[in-house]
Amino acid sequence: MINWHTCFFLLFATITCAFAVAVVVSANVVRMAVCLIASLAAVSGLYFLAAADFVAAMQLMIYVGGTLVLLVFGVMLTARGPFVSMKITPANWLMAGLAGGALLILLLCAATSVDAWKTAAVAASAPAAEGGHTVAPIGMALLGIRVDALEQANPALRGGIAGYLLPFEIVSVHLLVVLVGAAHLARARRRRRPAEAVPDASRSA
Amino acid sequence: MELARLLPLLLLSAWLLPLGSFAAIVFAGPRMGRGGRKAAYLATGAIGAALVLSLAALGAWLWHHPLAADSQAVAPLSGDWYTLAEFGKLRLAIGYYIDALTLGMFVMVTLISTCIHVYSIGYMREELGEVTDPLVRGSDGGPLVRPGRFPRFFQYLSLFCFSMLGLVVAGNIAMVFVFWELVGICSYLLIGFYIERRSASTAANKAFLVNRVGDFGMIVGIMILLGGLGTFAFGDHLGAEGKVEPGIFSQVRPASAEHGLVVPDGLVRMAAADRLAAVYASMPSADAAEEEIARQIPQLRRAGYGYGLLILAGLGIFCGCVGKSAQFPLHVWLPDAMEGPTPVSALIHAATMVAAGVYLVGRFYPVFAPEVLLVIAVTGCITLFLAATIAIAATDIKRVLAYSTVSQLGYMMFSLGLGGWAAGLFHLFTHACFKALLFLCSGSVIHACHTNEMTEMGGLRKKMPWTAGTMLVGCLAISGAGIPLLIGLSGYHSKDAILAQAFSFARHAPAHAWLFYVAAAGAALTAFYMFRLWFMTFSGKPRVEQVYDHAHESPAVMIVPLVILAVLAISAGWTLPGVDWGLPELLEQARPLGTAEGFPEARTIAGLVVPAEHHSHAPAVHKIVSLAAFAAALAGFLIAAAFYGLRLLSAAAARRWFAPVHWLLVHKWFFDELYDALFVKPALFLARQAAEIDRGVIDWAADGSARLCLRIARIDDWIDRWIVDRFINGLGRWTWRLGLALRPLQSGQLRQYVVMIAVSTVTIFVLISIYRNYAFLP
Amino acid sequence: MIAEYLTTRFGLPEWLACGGVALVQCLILLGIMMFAAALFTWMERKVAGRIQDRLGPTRVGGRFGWLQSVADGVKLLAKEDLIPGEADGLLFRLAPYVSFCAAFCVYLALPFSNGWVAQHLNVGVFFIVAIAGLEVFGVILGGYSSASKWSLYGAMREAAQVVSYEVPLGLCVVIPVMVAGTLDLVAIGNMQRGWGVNWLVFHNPFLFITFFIYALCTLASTNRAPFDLAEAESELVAGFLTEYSGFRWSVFFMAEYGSMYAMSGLGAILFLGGWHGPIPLAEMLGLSYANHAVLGWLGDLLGAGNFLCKAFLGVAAMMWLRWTLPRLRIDQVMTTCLKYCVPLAAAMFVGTMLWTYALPGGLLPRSTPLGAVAEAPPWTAPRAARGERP
Amino acid sequence: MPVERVDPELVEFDVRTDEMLINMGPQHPSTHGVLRLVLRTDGEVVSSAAPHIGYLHRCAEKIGENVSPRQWIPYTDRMDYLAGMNMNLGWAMTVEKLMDLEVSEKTRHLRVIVCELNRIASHLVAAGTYGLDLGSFTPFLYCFREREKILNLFEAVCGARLTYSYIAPGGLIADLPPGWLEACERCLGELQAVVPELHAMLTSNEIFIRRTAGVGVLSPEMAIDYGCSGPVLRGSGVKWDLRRDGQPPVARMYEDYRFEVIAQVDGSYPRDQEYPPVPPEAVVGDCWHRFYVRMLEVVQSIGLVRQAIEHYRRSAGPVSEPIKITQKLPRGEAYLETEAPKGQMGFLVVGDGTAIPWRVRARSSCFCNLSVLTEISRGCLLADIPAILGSLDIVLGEIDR
Amino acid sequence: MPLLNQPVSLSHYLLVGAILFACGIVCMATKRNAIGVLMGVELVLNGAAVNFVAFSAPFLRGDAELALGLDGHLMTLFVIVLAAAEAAVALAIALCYYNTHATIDVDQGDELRG
Repeated sequence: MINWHTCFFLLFATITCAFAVAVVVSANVVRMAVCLIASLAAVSGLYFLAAADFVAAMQLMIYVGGTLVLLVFGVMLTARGPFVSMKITPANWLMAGLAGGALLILLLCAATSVDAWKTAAVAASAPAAEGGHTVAPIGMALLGIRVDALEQANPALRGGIAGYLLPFEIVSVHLLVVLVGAAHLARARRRRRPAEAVPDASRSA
Repeated sequence: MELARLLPLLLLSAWLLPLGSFAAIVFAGPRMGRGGRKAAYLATGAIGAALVLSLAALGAWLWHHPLAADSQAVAPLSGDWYTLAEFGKLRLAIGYYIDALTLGMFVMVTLISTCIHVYSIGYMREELGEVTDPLVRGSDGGPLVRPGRFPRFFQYLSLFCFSMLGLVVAGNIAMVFVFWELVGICSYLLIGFYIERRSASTAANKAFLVNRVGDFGMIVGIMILLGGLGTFAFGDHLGAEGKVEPGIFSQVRPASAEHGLVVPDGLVRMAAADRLAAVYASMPSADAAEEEIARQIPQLRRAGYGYGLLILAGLGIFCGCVGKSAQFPLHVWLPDAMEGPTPVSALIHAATMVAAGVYLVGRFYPVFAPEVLLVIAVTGCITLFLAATIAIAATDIKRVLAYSTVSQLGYMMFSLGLGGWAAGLFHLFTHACFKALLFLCSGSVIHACHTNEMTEMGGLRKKMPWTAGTMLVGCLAISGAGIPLLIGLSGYHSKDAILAQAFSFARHAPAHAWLFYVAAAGAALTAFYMFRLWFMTFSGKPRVEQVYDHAHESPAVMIVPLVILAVLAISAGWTLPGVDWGLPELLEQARPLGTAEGFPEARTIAGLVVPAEHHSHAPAVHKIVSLAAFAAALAGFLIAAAFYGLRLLSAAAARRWFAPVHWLLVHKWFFDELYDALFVKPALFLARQAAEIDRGVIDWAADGSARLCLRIARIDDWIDRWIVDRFINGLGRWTWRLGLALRPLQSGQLRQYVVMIAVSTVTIFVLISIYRNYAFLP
Repeated sequence: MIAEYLTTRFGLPEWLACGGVALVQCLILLGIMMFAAALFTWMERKVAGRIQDRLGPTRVGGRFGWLQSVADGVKLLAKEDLIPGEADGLLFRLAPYVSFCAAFCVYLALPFSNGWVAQHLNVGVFFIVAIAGLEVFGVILGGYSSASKWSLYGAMREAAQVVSYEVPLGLCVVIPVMVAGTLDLVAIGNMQRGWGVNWLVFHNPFLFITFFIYALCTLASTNRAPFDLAEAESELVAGFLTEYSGFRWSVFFMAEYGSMYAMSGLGAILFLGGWHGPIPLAEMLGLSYANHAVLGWLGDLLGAGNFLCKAFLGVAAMMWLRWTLPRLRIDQVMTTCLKYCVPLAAAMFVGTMLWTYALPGGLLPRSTPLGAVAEAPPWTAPRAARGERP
Repeated sequence: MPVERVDPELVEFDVRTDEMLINMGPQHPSTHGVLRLVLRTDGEVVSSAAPHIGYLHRCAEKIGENVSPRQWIPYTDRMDYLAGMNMNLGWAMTVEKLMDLEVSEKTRHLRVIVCELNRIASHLVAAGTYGLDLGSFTPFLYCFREREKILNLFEAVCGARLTYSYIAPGGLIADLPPGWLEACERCLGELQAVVPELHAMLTSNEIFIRRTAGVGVLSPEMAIDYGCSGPVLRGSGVKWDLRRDGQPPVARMYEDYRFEVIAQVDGSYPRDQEYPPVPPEAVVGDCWHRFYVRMLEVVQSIGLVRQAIEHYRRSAGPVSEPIKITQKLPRGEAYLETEAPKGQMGFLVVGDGTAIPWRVRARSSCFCNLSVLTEISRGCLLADIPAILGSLDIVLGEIDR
Repeated sequence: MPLLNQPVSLSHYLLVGAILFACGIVCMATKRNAIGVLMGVELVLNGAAVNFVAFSAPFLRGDAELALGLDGHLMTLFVIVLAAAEAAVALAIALCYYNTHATIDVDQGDELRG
């Protein structure tokens, strides 16, 4: 049975997987970046389909709009002729392919191992079309209140339903530290005067 | 507003304005315009505003207490602005004690300071930019080049004015002492303004140290008064319970004794402490003992207990004044203080530093016993003569003026000591005017000639007419020129009053008649050396062409203060006919209670009577003294004119005739050498001995303990090396071997690690699934 | 709704009906965007001309040269499409479309009137900001793949500038969202109904300032003067556009104008009342669904007109600035962002937070001329009355 | 990103990237013609900029040695083609100096009128294109609108709008047409009204100030060392203007005119006219000051033209006739520098007794002004290069000759 | 493959996640360019994030009561945010590496080998 949810899922899943594979096989780092952007943008489409609208928007905004721009920035800063595409030996390919293939098989087996996972509970299009109303609950959850779990049936779980205030704060501090750290790593350095400069062997080569 | 509230407010504002300008310049000085130019305007504006406020205060005072020919003493206003602390009954406060003298001093200080500020704007102009000081060698051997200190100069001036005004307005002796020291600090800073010059820094140190000698005596005096009277305050003020607590003055001269000099109870108790302790021991209760003591005190007082302490307190206070006012034997710092910029000299000599000593003697006048007064008079007399003689031989224009100041200060002390309270302070005021004038004129000359030596000047009258004219006025004023018995320049009036008091004193105490003759001779000497100065500088032919060609009249900003001061130097001593407004009348309003009628006869010196001042106004005294003084001044002038003006006599010849005297005078009576031998050399010797002890004894002990520590450490070292280290090293070696074995695993290849992670993950999962019966597999 | 109608009435399969409706909607939006780009091209030339004391285009299409954009388009299409020999051909070709798609996707979530939105998203604000940020990829790719140093410079500048300005832009967007309590653009727009004082820009002084920061960041993120560093013609020849010509160039151009219009529209919704005019004309005239469906539709049409006018004025202001100001330098651009915009926006954020805590009603009393509008918490409110969805 | 401009070797980088060599020009919008700059850049920071010239070389001097002085006049037009009158004047006066010719009073004042008008026109182009260099298009058109009016006046005088050939050795090729002076005064009035507008759009525009103040600081010592002249020199605070300080023929030309040399000395400009305040960020010798000096000179030249019109009206007699084409030059040599809008324009002529000069040489002010570019642009940002280059106001026709 | 015929369910999403994850691992293992390795990491993270989102959707699975609900969303959010942080630091490291080694090839950065 093909409904629009299936349609779009197939579309996005195909884009995601195809471009992910393209990232792997592409030798040119700039093209890799482009493929990665396409792949991750399609992932955000998958999120929309899974009724995770806020996460999807965040994926677009932070991941695609922020992180990947940063990546591309890095690519361009370092994209000098010889580094744009660097070949590796077939043996390396083989090794990586074997390891990755084994992992893939393992994951595929795991993904299809539970029967309940293979049957959608309701016609998936309805809730997905409605779109999740997840913004406010997520916001409340980050403030420490789980509005979605107030009517938790299992009383044992109800008491344990905590919000995400602490992780949220930890992540905030983490982000701050990361920003400082990144700025420090890529900080301005005083360039030596040419007369005192130590000849750099790798550069001259 | 009533006077009692208005005056403190006005004076407080006038007093704090220079402090505000000081603070502003401290924080923002160099940023005020280019080179700090605007700092000068700020400081001048502040002191000018203070002058206006002071004049307003004086006006308000005169409105309430108009002057008259027979002005009576007016009760002073005293009180506190702010109480800093209270220790039991002892109060530390920022207080005020305002009478006509305070107001007069305020106007005088602010007026002179304003003139000097304005003058300094011109005089210190070089400090705006970079200054090349030819008198100092830099490290490279060339003349020192340093940034200008224009704002700093005005910053110091402001602080100086603030300190002096604080001293004048101070309502208690603790505050006096604080500002007394502040004045000393300021003079130290300003004398050492050209700090790179060795002579300047030495002079600043000298001024500071010599003043400390005097201050030591002053502290003794203050402590005696504090211990005996239990208060710092001058005047009466309301205590905690609304009770009037008597101040120092009313304790020494209680109203109950018609303001006669009475040894206060406290001093009597201090002096008779042994006997009172015995009383305490004998009486059953403390109250009864107190009663008994109160009964005994009049007897003790009559027996002379405490009088010695009173004398000692007076001498102590005077000792401080000797230092500050450069009296013999502490006069040595003042001539050296000429190292500061000339406006500073003017300020020190005219309005602030040295005036402080005379002012304090005047302020503490009620406390002095006749014996103290005699000491003051004799000190003043010696000083005036000594300084005048040295001035004759000096050739540095500023030093001549400096010695003349010392001499004139001697006159003031002399007068105060002889009971001429009003005369002495009158001379303080007039002297401020003409001495400021003289110094500023000399500054103008130095500014033009770039030298201090009168032997290089001469004939400057044509080049610098304004300076020459105003300086002539100053010379006439200081010499006491005038038409006898009629009118004269300011110095004429004040010096006449002093000599008249001396004459009167001599009539009452013939044993001390020599004081009068010395003072009269001093008057002649004054005229002589002042006109010697004027003639050498302004008349005759130029001695050094180069200097003469270079000389020029000073800018208007320097001339205007000169003219203002010249007018004051002429007219400060006048009493306006008809309304009888003049300085003597103003001072009469401030005369301390009980001193108008003279002092009781001294207890220790038979026949010593300090006459009341009004005796000296008697025509019999006045006429004789006027004529004598005029004659003395005229004689001095004529001799000077003969030597230096008309060149009838040869100065060089005179120098040869009186070679030993000249030698003595040129070396300033060998005071510096004497002090060097007496104090400086022994001090250095002691210091050297102390250094030897330090090196030989203390250092040896320290070295010994260190050596001991070293021994212990060696043993420790052995244990460390042979027991602890071997264990640790063994551990390390085994770790090292293990690391070597694992080393190849870490290839440094990032991609290899990734593959390893993937493979191991898969392996772990596969193992788990085998263990769990293939739970993960479909 | 239409899709449902098609399914039930004509028995079309659901996916076909939905797909067909979506296609039509996309075409409509594309038409709007193309028309806007054409209009603004012409308008820019006229505005520039007037500001510079000349006439601008006058000939093509009779008066006012109103067909100038068409003539330009034809010329661009007729131009030879050059690809530099050293260029990365694939990326070079791809880049303009990336830009264009990003600019176009913004319109998917942009409501033109109450419920007139292609895809009603309850994270509409974030979606738009996120998608608008993707436009930079096109620029970067174009600049990189041109194999020209000037283009590379342009791309680097664009990347640095846009990534930096995302931060204050996001902050500025979050502030009205915080006041509104929802990310749903339709809900935000409907909050501001009534008289003009209900517009969020007048809600409190901080929001008023925020609006101007938003305008500034919009200029920077759409790469308009004085922030047009990426194509600074006096420094970088034409920046990332140096090697582009003909049709591909015009696609970039349309993307720029499209995103200008979209960002102005977003500003209009977030700050300037969206489709609600300063005077509640529709309510006064009784144009609401409560009266009749057609009347309600007319009211929405009026709202759409309002919205388009506001967005249009925003674009006009951008043009005005462009022809007035010199260009900033790259360090000054970054300074403006990091030293001024970000702290200021953060301060406005805190200020608005405190304000809404203290005075939830806003600065001016909210006017409701024709009956109070029930204000329920946004996440409990029913979906907007009618949203066209695929 | 604060960039230290003091020591180019100590420039700080946020992210260290590789050095890049960029050719700016000869086909670049802001190199003012066919200049080629080779930039060595490190990210946005330019570590060195080397001008390469010669793309417009036309052997003008060699041609001058093959034609007579009157025939060479059109070639001078094409040196600084934005200020043809001033080029004509320089050559004409040099030849007059060689031949020891005196021109009539009326000629002198008429020469002042056209030269100062051309100075205004040249400065207007400089100001307009400077706006363009900084990304502001509108002032450019405003300036050109005003310049057109001056070109109209020139067209009425000599029939040409760019290459005038109006001033010739010995005099002028024609007197003024009737009604010209009134048109000129009208034009000056309109011009004066426009200057505040330009100040508002550029001089006191905040962005403009930030782009130019403190950028490309040229110290007075360096300016003198490199032989800079004109507004570039005066922008560095050196009070030097050949109209006042030049050789006798030049200074005599302006001897009864009132004007002050426009340069900032002791922190202020001469107070003879209204002008916007100097922003606190500006440093003497930076781009802003160079631009500002030009703007002030525009107003000053308006005043000079007005004075010249008065003088012209008062002086009687005909204007001097130029020398004949075949006029023989005396033996000897003459060198004269005049104050052209861009700086000191010098001509050397050596006569050998024939009508053809034996040697002709031109000293270009723009050449010297351009030579400081390398020094003052070291360590600046890429966007500063057009700002600095534009503030030097070069014309390649004069540099390459 | 039976899954292709069924309506979209949790397993479908998990398959996508698995492919992303495996691609990421292979990418990390095969790219010599440091930025390429970084891209692999991003792929791996996204594979995990897809799984989180899928597990949290109740309507995709038969046992809806076991769905993660908001927790999955929040985990994904944290993944996204931390990935941004990671990218910033990794990029800084890469630039640092580039500045010190004058290359971006991770194979040459083996100073820490045993």
